[in-house]
Amino acid sequence: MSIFIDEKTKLVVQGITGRDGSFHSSQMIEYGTQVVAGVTPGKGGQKFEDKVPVFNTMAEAVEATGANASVIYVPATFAADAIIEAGDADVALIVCITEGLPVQDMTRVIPFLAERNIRLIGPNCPGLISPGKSKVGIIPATICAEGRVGLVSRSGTLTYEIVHQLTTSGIGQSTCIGIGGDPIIGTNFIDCLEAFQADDETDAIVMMGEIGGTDEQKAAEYVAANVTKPVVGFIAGQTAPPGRRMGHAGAIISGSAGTAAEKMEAFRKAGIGVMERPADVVKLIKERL
Amino acid sequence: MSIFIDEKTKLVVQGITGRDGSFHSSQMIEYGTQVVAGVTPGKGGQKFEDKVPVFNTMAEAVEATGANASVIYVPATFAADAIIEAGDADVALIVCITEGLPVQDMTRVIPFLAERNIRLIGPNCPGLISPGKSKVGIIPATICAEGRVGLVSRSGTLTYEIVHQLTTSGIGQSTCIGIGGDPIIGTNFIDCLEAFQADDETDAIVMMGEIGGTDEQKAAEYVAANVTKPVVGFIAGQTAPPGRRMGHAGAIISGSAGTAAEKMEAFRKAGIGVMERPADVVKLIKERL
Amino acid sequence: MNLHEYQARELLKEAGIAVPDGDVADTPEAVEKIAERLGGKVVVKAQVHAGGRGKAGGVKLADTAAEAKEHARAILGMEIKGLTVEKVLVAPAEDIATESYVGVIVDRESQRAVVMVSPEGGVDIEEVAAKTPEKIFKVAVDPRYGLLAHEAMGLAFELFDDIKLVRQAAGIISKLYQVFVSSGASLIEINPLVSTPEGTVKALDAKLGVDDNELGRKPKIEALRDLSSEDPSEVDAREAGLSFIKLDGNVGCCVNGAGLAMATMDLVKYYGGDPANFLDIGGSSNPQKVVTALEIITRDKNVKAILFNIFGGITRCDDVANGIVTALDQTEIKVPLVIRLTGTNEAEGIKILEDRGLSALTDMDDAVEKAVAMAKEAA
Amino acid sequence: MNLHEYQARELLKEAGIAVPDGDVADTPEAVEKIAERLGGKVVVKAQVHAGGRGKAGGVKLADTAAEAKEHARAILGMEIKGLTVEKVLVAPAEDIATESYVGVIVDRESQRAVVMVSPEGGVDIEEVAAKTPEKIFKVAVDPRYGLLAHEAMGLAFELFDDIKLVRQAAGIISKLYQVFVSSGASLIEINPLVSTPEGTVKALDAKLGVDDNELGRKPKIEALRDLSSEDPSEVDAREAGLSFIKLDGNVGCCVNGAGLAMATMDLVKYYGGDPANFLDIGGSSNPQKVVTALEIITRDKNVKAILFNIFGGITRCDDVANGIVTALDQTEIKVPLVIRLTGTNEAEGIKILEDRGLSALTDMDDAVEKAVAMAKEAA
Repeated sequence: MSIFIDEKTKLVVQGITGRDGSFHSSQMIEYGTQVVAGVTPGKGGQKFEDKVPVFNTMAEAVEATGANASVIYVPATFAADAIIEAGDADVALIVCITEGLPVQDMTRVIPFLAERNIRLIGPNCPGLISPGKSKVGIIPATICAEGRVGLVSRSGTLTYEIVHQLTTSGIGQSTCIGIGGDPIIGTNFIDCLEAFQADDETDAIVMMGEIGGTDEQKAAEYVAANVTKPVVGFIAGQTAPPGRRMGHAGAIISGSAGTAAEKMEAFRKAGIGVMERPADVVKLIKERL
Repeated sequence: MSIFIDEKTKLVVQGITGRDGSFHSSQMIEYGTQVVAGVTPGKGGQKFEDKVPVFNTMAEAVEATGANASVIYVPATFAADAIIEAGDADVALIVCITEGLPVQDMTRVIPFLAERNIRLIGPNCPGLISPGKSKVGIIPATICAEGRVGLVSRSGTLTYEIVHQLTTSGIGQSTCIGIGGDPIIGTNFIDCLEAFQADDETDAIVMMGEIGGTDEQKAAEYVAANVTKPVVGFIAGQTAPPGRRMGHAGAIISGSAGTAAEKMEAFRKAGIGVMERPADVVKLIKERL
Repeated sequence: MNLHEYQARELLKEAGIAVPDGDVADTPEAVEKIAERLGGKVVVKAQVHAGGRGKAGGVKLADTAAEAKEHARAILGMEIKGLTVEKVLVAPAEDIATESYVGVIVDRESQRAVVMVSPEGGVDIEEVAAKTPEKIFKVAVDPRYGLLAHEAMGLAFELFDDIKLVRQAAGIISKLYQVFVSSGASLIEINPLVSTPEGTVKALDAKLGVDDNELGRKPKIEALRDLSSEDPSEVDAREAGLSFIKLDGNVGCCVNGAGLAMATMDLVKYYGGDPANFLDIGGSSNPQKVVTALEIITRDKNVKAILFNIFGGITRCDDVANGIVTALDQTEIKVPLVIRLTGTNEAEGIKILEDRGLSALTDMDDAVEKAVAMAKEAA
Repeated sequence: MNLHEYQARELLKEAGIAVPDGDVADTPEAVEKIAERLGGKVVVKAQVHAGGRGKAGGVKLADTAAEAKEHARAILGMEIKGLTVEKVLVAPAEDIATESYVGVIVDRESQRAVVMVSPEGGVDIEEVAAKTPEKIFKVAVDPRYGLLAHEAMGLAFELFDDIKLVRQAAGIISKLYQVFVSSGASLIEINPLVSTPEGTVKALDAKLGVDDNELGRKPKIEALRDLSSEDPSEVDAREAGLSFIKLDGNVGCCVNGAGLAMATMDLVKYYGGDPANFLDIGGSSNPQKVVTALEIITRDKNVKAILFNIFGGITRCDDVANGIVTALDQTEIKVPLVIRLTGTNEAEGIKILEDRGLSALTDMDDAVEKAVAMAKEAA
């Protein structure tokens, strides 16, 4: 097992002919992900890399291929529309890589998907990978290894850093998932913790949080109440000044709320192993396995 | 039993201090309907007829009284808002008497109520009465009698006519309901047929249709497939010219569709006893009981 | 309420939909001026609320401004389906590559606004729907989200293959839905939606019907009403809050409630008579409405008897009785009145009538039979 | 992006919300003229993106136009929280009966826009929320329906009893939500919302923060940006598509990804150093971004060493390497560079650097330790 994606995932790439979409589609195909279709309006009928059919609309792509997931690489202005189009085409999982989505667009996307019971990961996220099974998004496959640690992170490249540290220390992963750095996202820490707890191929969980909001605090409460597997966690932004948005739209300390110190304290209270720096992940995980 | 309302119905009157609202509230109270509250913004704290508390909002009214139904007498411009306010206050039944609601307002109201699983009767309807139990709306109580015939109608005064004919011939009613003459309404013929079929205090059903749309045709199919109780029906507008709206926004023959002849034919095919004129109702019902 | 083409295209233009240049005029001279400005090659189109303008000779192409003026002279003042042409629209004659149809209606079945497109444009869409339904593509709009971007694109792909045309059409479809909502329409159509050889998509003709119930809150739309295009009695009735439709018979009918009014007309026919009109005085009537109703009915010289059929609910019998009495005080009614009055405040109503020396029946069949007989007698 | 009060009130006015008369000015003479027009009794308010203007002396009442001019002379050019006052708003001094608060924010928890009102207006709302949370009333708006009429009324009833004031307030709340949506706001506030002794409800002060991600599709809002009120390096960074925040340390950081950038700063601290900035070159970077990033970092004279920490994903290591090489070609960088490069196209990136005689590390801790050491050495 793994969470959210596996070898049965049949993926449509929305924006397959763009610069990022085409680059990462190649990488996903190379990794073995079942990329069954692409969508770019006006390029219906073409083939990507001579094998993946391109459609004008998601509805056509899903009808023709039986796809059950989509990944989105379209520009921010069109990304919310792309999510909604995928939702209407009734895929079970939508992964939105695009960053810069207006947050009000997200307030409209969330209930649309909730009504259809569709999982959204992101936006503004690196996607996810279940090593050896499937990769959806942009996490570099070369840094991953099959194994039994689950990883969930609000960040992109910081995720890679941790995966890299784990892999080079011989610790493989069941699924690595970046949930995104925006204030409103489709899948949160608790959703992932719940899935990892239920996944019998996951033995331990790494949580990479950051300043802003209260998701980590709520996740810590969830861990204390519901997660029996060992969890270790990190909070980025210990040196961030309050009131400034640290790149991610969601990474902002408002007044005295959402600081790294507060979140690390919540982790400690919940029995989560707290990393002082990314490299601590290896030691903390090894202690707990 | 009866359908939709009975002695346990606890009613809020929206627009209780208006001309129509106050007149018909008095009539409902006199009939024995449990009118537990009224709503008129700005008149919160007053009492209607020295006993029914008036509130500023539906939320307050329902919270204070445990009401489970509302009836709406507010002007057309505010009626959709009133329906939505009642829906948000979570009553199980909303009866909208007001006529003249923009049809686009109704397209917005319908999904709002559907999400909350709330029954709307109307708009532009006379409401309903379960003789001897409860009356919600404006059907004159004096013309009704307790009994075992269920009546459903798209019209207001034509309903009274039929009820009057039945009562003066000694045929009482389980529930009489006017579903309204607009193109988009909350409760349709089939909803009522289903409820009457399930109601063990109803032995026969009278359906009063009119020109426009295909609801009567669909109801006829429903009767043929699902209703074992005798049904008699009438279609108003046999002499109506095509393309002209006969008062009711919904009563319009479009091209050759929605004519009285077509609907009467559908009734006959479904085994529904067809009245040539309102007065036939007595004979047709007596034959079938 | 229906808008004229020139009014509808103005609303589309305001919403950012490409419509050809052009202007409306009510004299041949003004038409000539517009045609000159547009370069001479124009189409002159009658502005009336009737379909089949082309077949009736109400739409003409001109090669020069002088020819446009001649056409205008012929079209202005002509009758199309009983309506006099008071205005014409003058627009440049366009080069057309394709003609499609785009429309939005309120659909009773789905209880939603439905956007429809067809690559078969420029013809009667009901005919297309009847003969080749597979050439009509529909989306029922979830009003909670509005017409979604991908829905508009999906429909546009049914009209065009070239992505440049698709995007233009999708934009027009989205904007058309916006106009549908903002104008309180029950029907809005672009037929034909054309593409030009240069690759531009435009709305060549537009039709817009507004839900009468919206007019109270849309004063700008209400202001577009053209009273000259409607029956004066129906205009007066509407202004008084009555619902009135003139028919050809001789039994004037004044009823409360549309269903009962239709049933009353049907019963007049049943008893061998012929209704002169449909008239619903509505719920919550005040006496003045009844006065106006009587005034409108008696305008029709065919009317030989007047039948009141009132079943009081929200309408109160005493209000109606007061209205009848007031009307009789104000004007002499020369045809016989048959009054049927029952329901809410029935006793009060009958008392008012009796005080004035009038009598009332309580049975509908009796009243209708009597009115039919009286009309026959008078005829 | 934050708007100035005078800009925000203009948007409210356009939406039909009652705001007092008044105008903005940047000289004492212009202030005097406005004050004369307004009758002399005015309030002069500094227009800066900072709270606590009143306490800082940036808001003054005047009884005459001459006094207003004097106040303007004092306020224009003053510094409030490090920001220079370039403009003042001059508005009539209002008679005030009550002061309330109305605001709309995007709420992370409910994932919705939340409308908040409080009868405790004119004071810091966060303080009210902390001390007397029962005096704040909220509605989380279902975006599928927008703020519903009864929701606005319900909130307005928390502010007023008199139905005339309630209806005005409900109208303002509804319109405020509309402006929130149409302007792409992440925060909009009226504080205080006042009622006058005559029974009029008005927006006395307005605050509006726009979601930066909306600006691309809201050119009218974007045009309101006041560059003079922002740090020039941050302006340049934003225009280049970089996310940059200046800090006080001496280790310049150039990282891809916000999380990794924060973790890098944290690690600089962990190893005893001090980050000079937060800088995220973003995903999908092109070489030019890296050039600009280096240019901005080196502007800061405190910077003694520059640390690149790149973990390729959507960002490709070769793009970053090319950017570094191009930047070095264009300008001489006088401080040492420590480059950490790993992930997508790592080999290609390292090759590009090596061809230019640069070396790259692959371990983050190694790179940070080295950069901290180099900065200490140079300091």
